[in-house]
Amino acid sequence: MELLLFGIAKDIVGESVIDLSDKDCLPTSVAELKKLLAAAYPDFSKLSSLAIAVNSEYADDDVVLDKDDEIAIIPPVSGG
Amino acid sequence: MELLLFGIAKDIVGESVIDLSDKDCLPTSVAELKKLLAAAYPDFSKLSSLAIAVNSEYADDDVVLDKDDEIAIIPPVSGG
Amino acid sequence: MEHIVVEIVDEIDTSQVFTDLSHAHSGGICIFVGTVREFTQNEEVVSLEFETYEKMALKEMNKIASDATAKWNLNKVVIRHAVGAKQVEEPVVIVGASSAHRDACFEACRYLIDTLKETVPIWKKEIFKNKTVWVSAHP
Amino acid sequence: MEHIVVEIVDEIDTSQVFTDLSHAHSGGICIFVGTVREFTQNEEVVSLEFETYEKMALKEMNKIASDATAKWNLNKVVIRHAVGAKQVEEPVVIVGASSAHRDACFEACRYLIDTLKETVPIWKKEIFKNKTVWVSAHP
Repeated sequence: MELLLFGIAKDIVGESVIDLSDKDCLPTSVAELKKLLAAAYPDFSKLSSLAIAVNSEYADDDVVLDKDDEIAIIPPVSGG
Repeated sequence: MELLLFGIAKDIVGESVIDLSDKDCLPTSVAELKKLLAAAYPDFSKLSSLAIAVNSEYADDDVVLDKDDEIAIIPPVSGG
Repeated sequence: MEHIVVEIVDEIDTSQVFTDLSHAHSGGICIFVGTVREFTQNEEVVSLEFETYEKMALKEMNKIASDATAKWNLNKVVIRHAVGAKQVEEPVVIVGASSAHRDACFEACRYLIDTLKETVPIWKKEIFKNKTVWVSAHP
Repeated sequence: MEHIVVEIVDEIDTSQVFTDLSHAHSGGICIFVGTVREFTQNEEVVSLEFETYEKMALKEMNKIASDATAKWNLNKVVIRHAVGAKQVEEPVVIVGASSAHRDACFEACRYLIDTLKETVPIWKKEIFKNKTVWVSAHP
């Protein structure tokens, strides 16, 4: 399971990808992943919002995660 | 005193300019000019609207006409 | 007003309008282009023909542009109308505004085209296969 | 939908959009261009830098374009966003719609840019003389 990072999320973590494959227990839902991220990177809580995309679609907290999913952390967007 | 004609007004009259200089009594106001036109060209009364411009500005009925004014008949506009 | 461009032209060059409206203090540019439609009320249009009372049209276009800069905080305004024969898909009018934020340029752009259609002495003749019609002439 | 153009590009060619939106059944084309402003809250911007999650951005842009064609009667829709470094006055985004009558293209164009700013995963970094800021990141 890999997490893609963009914008300020990439700056907070200092990487553009986080590899979770070697973790003992992978998050099984978006909610669990968010909790894990909040614990590991307190600066995420300072952002205006934080969304998760699963297979390049916005995903609600109850979406179930599979180890082959493409998961991305979406900090507040600011296109245009 | 010359009247400039455009669009359907030109088609109704069959000319792009009407020369009134040889008339005995020239219209002294926009209202008088409109009466004169209505009498001479009944088809003007069938138009959605008919405005008069004096020196290239829309002119109300009470605007006074001078023999040196540039006067134009403005049928319904349809630019754009 | 140095930042107002008002023109009657034979052909509209659509690529020019961005240069006209570009401004270092603008974050948004809104442009409207009026083009010739192939059908009017289900009748096939062969072409359109525009004529104008140019001196007065330019005065009225300048008034509209000035009024827009008074109503909204705009950096640049363009109003350009074509005359002569125009074929299907050809541009006949282009109006636009640029501003710091997008609300102003959207509202101003709509105002420019709506007011132009009401007040500027330009006349459009629709040429169909079997007849020609001066648009809006009759009720 | 064959009449939807959705792209992420390095440079926006503003002259292309009229060709993209031209349509024989359209009487109106409305276009919005977002450009780099020199000042943000009175601070001088040196440049902007855009990055995107491209695969997802294209999906979201396609959704917005499809939603617009469902809401309004549109003949063509364009959404094109640039990425990379952009200087003052450069275009960063262009959206537009063409329709038979102007109400639809104006409303759709506004919808396209408003929704793009809310949902499309693109991030803008403002580069000032002494700092850089990810726009909207913090409350």
